Amino acid sequence: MADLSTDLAGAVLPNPLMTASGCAANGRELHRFLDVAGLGAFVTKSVMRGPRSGRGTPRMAETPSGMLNSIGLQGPGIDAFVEDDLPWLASVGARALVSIAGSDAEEFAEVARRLRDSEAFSAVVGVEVNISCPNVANRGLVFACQPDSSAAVLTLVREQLPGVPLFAKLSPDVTDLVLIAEACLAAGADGLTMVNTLLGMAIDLDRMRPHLGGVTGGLSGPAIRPVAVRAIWQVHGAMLTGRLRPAPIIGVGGVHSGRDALELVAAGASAVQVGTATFHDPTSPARVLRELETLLDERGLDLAGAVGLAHERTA
Amino acid sequence: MADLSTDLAGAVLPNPLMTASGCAANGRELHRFLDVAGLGAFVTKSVMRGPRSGRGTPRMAETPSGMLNSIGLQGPGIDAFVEDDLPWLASVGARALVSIAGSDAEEFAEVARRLRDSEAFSAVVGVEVNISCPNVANRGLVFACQPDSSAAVLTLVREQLPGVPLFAKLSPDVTDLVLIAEACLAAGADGLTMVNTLLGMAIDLDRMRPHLGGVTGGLSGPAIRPVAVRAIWQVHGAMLTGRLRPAPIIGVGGVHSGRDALELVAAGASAVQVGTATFHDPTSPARVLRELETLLDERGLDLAGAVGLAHERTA
Amino acid sequence: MSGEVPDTPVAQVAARLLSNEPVGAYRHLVLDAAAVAAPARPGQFVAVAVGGDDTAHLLRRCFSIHRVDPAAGTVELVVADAGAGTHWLVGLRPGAAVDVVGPLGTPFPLPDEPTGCVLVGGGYGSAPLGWLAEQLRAAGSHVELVLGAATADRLFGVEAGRRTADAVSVTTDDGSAGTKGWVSDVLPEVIGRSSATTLYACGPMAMLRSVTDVAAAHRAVAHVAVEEAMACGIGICMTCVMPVVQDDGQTKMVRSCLEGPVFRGDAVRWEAFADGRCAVPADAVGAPVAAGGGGH
Amino acid sequence: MSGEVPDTPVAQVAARLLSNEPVGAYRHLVLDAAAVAAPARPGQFVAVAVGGDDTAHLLRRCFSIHRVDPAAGTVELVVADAGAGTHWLVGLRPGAAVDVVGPLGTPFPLPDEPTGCVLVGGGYGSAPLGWLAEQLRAAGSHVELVLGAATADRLFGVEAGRRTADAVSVTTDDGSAGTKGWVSDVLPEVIGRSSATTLYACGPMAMLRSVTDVAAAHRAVAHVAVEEAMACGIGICMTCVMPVVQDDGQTKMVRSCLEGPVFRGDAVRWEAFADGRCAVPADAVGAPVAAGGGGH
Ligand SMILES: Cc1cc2nc3c(=O)[nH]c(=O)nc-3n(C[C@H](O)[C@H](O)[C@H](O)COP(=O)(O)OP(=O)(O)OC[C@H]3O[C@@H](n4cnc5c(N)ncnc54)[C@H](O)[C@@H]3O)c2cc1C
Ligand SMILES: Cc1cc2nc3c(=O)[nH]c(=O)nc-3n(C[C@H](O)[C@H](O)[C@H](O)COP(=O)(O)OP(=O)(O)OC[C@H]3O[C@@H](n4cnc5c(N)ncnc54)[C@H](O)[C@@H]3O)c2cc1C
Ligand SMILES: Cc1cc2nc3c(=O)[nH]c(=O)nc-3n(C[C@H](O)[C@H](O)[C@H](O)COP(=O)(O)O)c2cc1C
Ligand SMILES: Cc1cc2nc3c(=O)[nH]c(=O)nc-3n(C[C@H](O)[C@H](O)[C@H](O)COP(=O)(O)O)c2cc1C
Ligand code: FES
Ligand code: FES
Repeated sequence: MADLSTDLAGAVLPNPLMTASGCAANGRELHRFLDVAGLGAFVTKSVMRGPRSGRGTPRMAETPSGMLNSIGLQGPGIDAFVEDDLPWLASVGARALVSIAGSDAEEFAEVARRLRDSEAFSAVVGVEVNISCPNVANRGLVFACQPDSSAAVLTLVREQLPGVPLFAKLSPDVTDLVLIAEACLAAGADGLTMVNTLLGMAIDLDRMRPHLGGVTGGLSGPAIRPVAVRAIWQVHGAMLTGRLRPAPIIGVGGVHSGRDALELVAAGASAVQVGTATFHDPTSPARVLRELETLLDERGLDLAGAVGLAHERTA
Repeated sequence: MADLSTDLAGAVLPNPLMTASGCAANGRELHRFLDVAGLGAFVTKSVMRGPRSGRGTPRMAETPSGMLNSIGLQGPGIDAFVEDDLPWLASVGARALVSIAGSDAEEFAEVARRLRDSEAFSAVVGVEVNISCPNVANRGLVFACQPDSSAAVLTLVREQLPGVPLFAKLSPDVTDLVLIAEACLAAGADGLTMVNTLLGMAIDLDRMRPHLGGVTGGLSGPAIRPVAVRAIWQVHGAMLTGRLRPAPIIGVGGVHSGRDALELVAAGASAVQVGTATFHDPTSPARVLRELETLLDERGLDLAGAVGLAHERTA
Repeated sequence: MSGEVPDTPVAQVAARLLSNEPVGAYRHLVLDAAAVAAPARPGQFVAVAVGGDDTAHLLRRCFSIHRVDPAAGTVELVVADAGAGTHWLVGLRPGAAVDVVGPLGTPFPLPDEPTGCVLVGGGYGSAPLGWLAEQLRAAGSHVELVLGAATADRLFGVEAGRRTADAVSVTTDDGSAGTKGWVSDVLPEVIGRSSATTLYACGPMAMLRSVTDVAAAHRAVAHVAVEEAMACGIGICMTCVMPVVQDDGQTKMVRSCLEGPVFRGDAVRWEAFADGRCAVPADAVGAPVAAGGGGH
Repeated sequence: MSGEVPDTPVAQVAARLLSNEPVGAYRHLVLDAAAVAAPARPGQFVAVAVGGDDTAHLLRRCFSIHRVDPAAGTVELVVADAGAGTHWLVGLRPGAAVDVVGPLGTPFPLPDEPTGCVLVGGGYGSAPLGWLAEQLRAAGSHVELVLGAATADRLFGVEAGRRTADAVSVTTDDGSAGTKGWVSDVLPEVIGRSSATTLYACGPMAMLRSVTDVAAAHRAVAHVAVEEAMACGIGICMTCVMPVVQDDGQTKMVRSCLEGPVFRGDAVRWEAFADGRCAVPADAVGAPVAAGGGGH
């Protein structure tokens, strides 16, 4: 039986499977279909300082083997989160990887501070910093587009959360992902989550206008898996060649089956999140875990031995 | 009946449908399935100075609603192309949009020069400059990653081809597509072709190594259509707001049906290329044209009236 | 995302399709799905995976439960062939396996005491109304049905309704059956003559809004089952939201798959809906201060 | 991309599946596809769209033509359930529509004069050999078959071969039928006793290579039908290439869907193939000077 445990910058998890932020709400909803405490970690919906209504509808469009969303970071705000959602996650024994967001670096830091000061903080195994969200100070460009704005966020969050495993969640929509990864790691991130959605768009052909209320949206699902695999490959590869310091990568993007998860692992991911596939099959994260375990067993590999293995086997 | 004609920087085509470079070889092969002279233009496989073997195999992997390829720009070289392929295209009455590539700006220019000096040049309605290929001088990064290297290519090609409609073919794998578009237009491009493939990757799970001989490959097919629509939307939008000077856009990426083509048109494309879908259905470019015509008729629109229409209808 | 997750049973089952028959412009599907049938109540829905193993269609499609037979373990749906996913579904042959999640969402609330009820259905929206009518009448209420559609073949449940309900009124846009016009044209008279206090409606947004208006004019309460585009159906994606006034008077963007699909009509902020879009009302909790707002 | 496009007929047809029966580990499919059947010759293949209208599988799957009946307009295939696409195909019921493009590629070249021929098939690779055997024998050649597979159920065409050919030899890796071992183990003897000058082979790459070697050792010519991953099957994508020595002695990366799948065994640069990959020989026309090479 494969050893599935994984060490994410000090957060040792019994297995590498996680939900993806925004694809599992904050736990109760999915708990009807699977035991969220059985996952390596439960990743919460990115939370900001105050409550947010999100965008108008339509907020989604189905696309070939994927979907677009423009939710607009709807959520209850950090206070309601730490009062209600986090204690619930703690009560069922889930390990929470809490995703935080902000419109400027200060908001990120403030959210981090209130999280740290919360009662149920012991359920938190790490924090995922969603820098793939718009920076109001910079024409609404997402932080993760630029090394300096990414670093600014990570620096302030790091100050608030000494000793807490910190993962920067990157956008694939950049010319040089390694540059952004480098900036995040230098500014205090312990690891990286890759990838967030790709920026995409669909047209409503009946009305000949943008389909989504938010005009553009985030593309996710199996359609983008090859991009996720490549992103993880590039960044893990940069660690192997010394261009980046070694750090754990949490892979996400288009995982629907254990085979998909193993692709991300072989490219360099130490843990894997399942997002959009959960909409198709609510038991996906648990099912993918079982399938991954079988695949590792068949190959006689432990999880740790499979991480980045494809790099060793490249001519 | 909708007027389907389109004016691409002086190249007036009877209809907007084209093959995509590298997805239709150089004409003869596809001519068994459809009349290549019936298309708005036939886009040839990117040709370089000398003959090229391309990469080893496997060169392709199927992915959800898409595929990865790592052909490596296999081709006969410009001399064989102008001696053999171009005269054939001329002989059947096809309008050729010739795609050229190079490992440095000088090679692009040299290919352009030999093309211009060739006998069958009269069949050429325009030249597509594939700057989404690796620049040997810059660690193999593709030219289209950076404004300056993109501009360098366009400047030299422009010198060789005065008066010839010139389209720069952009990669979507950049942080700011408008910047690259701007550099190309400033350097002499008459228009833009968007998008080339996204960089992706697949792992061979039997051998736990990269599946493709070329390790990474280009992702194409319906999976990427939302990215193509968004790219066209952004760049056409920048033209409408004055950030870019107005210029025709040739849309490409994931078009499989007339509805897909109309999405690209409504986002701002004056012509549409069909690439990977041709592998699925060899008659695709001709079928998409028929379907697009029906859709325009149903909406009482001429092609020109539909170009960018979704921008007018955005709240 | 706080506190509102129901603790009622929900199941994911590989249901067997028992039958698939045409009914007017629709198909009537019967599924063997006991775990879904047992707890289901009228107004709830199921989310069905479409397209088979290798499909490019990732998202489930949602359908009101037409009725269930808990003893037989069957769940029935009425499906319009609207697009790719429903086209696949209505093309299945008996014996096929269908991945179904349900029952989902809130049911129509039943009155505490017998009363006059009018049930209004537009198109396939009338699918759950026969079942609801039976439950209401069994509890002693007076039940009238008002069924409308664009054309006669898009009416659903008229014949069965005549057997179940105390009366049935029919409207079609083109006059091909019943009164020419909309359900809202005949509704005032039906409410008046039956002294109804409670309306139940299921159908297009515009219809639900006008049912709500008519109800208000007659001091009746309207319970409406909405149909928003849903990516998950189970409350985890936040795509299906609409602005609904809460008990504390605040408007929130609530998930129609979890807190709906049945809402009190007078709690829905109808003015936010226009031309296929729904805007966030400026006074909604957490509404964007400036335009934009961003992030997924 | 120069000059080699055949001017033989090729068609894209919505073929009807007439039957789908198991045969050992495989399925035997009969398609109604007259336009494909008429011009087809042994060694050619068809490219089949899989997965139906809403599939996530974009690329066609290629299959050797087992045989055709031009009079009946039928095309027959032998399909192994290997992955998602073939799984869909072998699950189709008679009556289903199948989008087929063909006939594609080069046929096995027939000898100008009657001669001794040995036809070697590995697994489903023997699918086209019965048809080829018939044509060869009709033209007066002596024909022996050597059929090999991993296990007995993966042999194909043994019974039919005994009726068609002058002799049939069988090998299996596990000895569950015929001689335990590989086709190359028995091939020298068969060539020797039949004084064969011409070999035809279809099967895995390793087998084709060893058949080529044995042929050379016996001063015979081997024509081998290869199986490279193909994205289009019709010569437009350049994914299916392999290094083949041309008449002028130069090695080119040629499309196996257009200039193959049948090549002279001694023209294939076998040493370039290893462990599921094929490298570009350094002396191939246009081979990369440095590593990398880049571009799609
Ligand atoms: C709670 C609820 C109950 C429903 N009850 C029924 C019913 O009883 N009978 C019935 O025939 N239909 C019902 N619908 C509508 C049904 O879900 C859509 O017709 C169906 O999703 C269309 O899918 P498609 O693949 O055929 O169309 P496509 O247009 O290809 O669908 C593309 C995407 O848009 C979504 N979508 C398209 N139309 C609708 C719609 N009208 N409502 C919500 N999402 C849509 C799809 O779910 C899918 O994600 C209901 C919808 C909801 C939300
Ligand atoms: C010229 C030719 C003739 C063939 N003849 C036959 C035949 O007569 N009977 C038969 O059963 N099979 C035959 N094959 C192999 C058949 O094409 C593959 O088994 C099939 O493509 C696998 O598809 P899949 O979706 O089931 O597998 P998947 O593994 O899901 O396929 C994924 C992708 O890889 C490609 N691929 C996978 N395996 C192969 C393979 N062995 N060869 C080429 N491409 C592959 C697929 O086409 C697809 O693009 C032939 C292949 C070629 C090229
Ligand atoms: C509806 C939806 C909402 C999302 N919300 C968030 C979010 O709040 N924060 C975040 O970091 N990522 C968010 N994402 C991105 C996912 O976490 C994930 O990175 C992405 O969808 C790719 O993975 P997938 O293909 O498995 O879905 C969201 C994705 C979807 C589809
Ligand atoms: C096999 C293959 C080869 C390609 N070769 C080229 C090429 O030589 N030059 C080029 O500019 N684009 C090339 N492309 C990119 C296509 O022209 C097109 O931009 C891309 O595939 C997106 O369109 P699609 O989704 O319709 O295929 C190639 C694509 C594929 C799939
Ligand atoms: S449909 Fe996903 S939350 Fe309602
Ligand atoms: S398979 Fe496309 S060129 Fe051969």
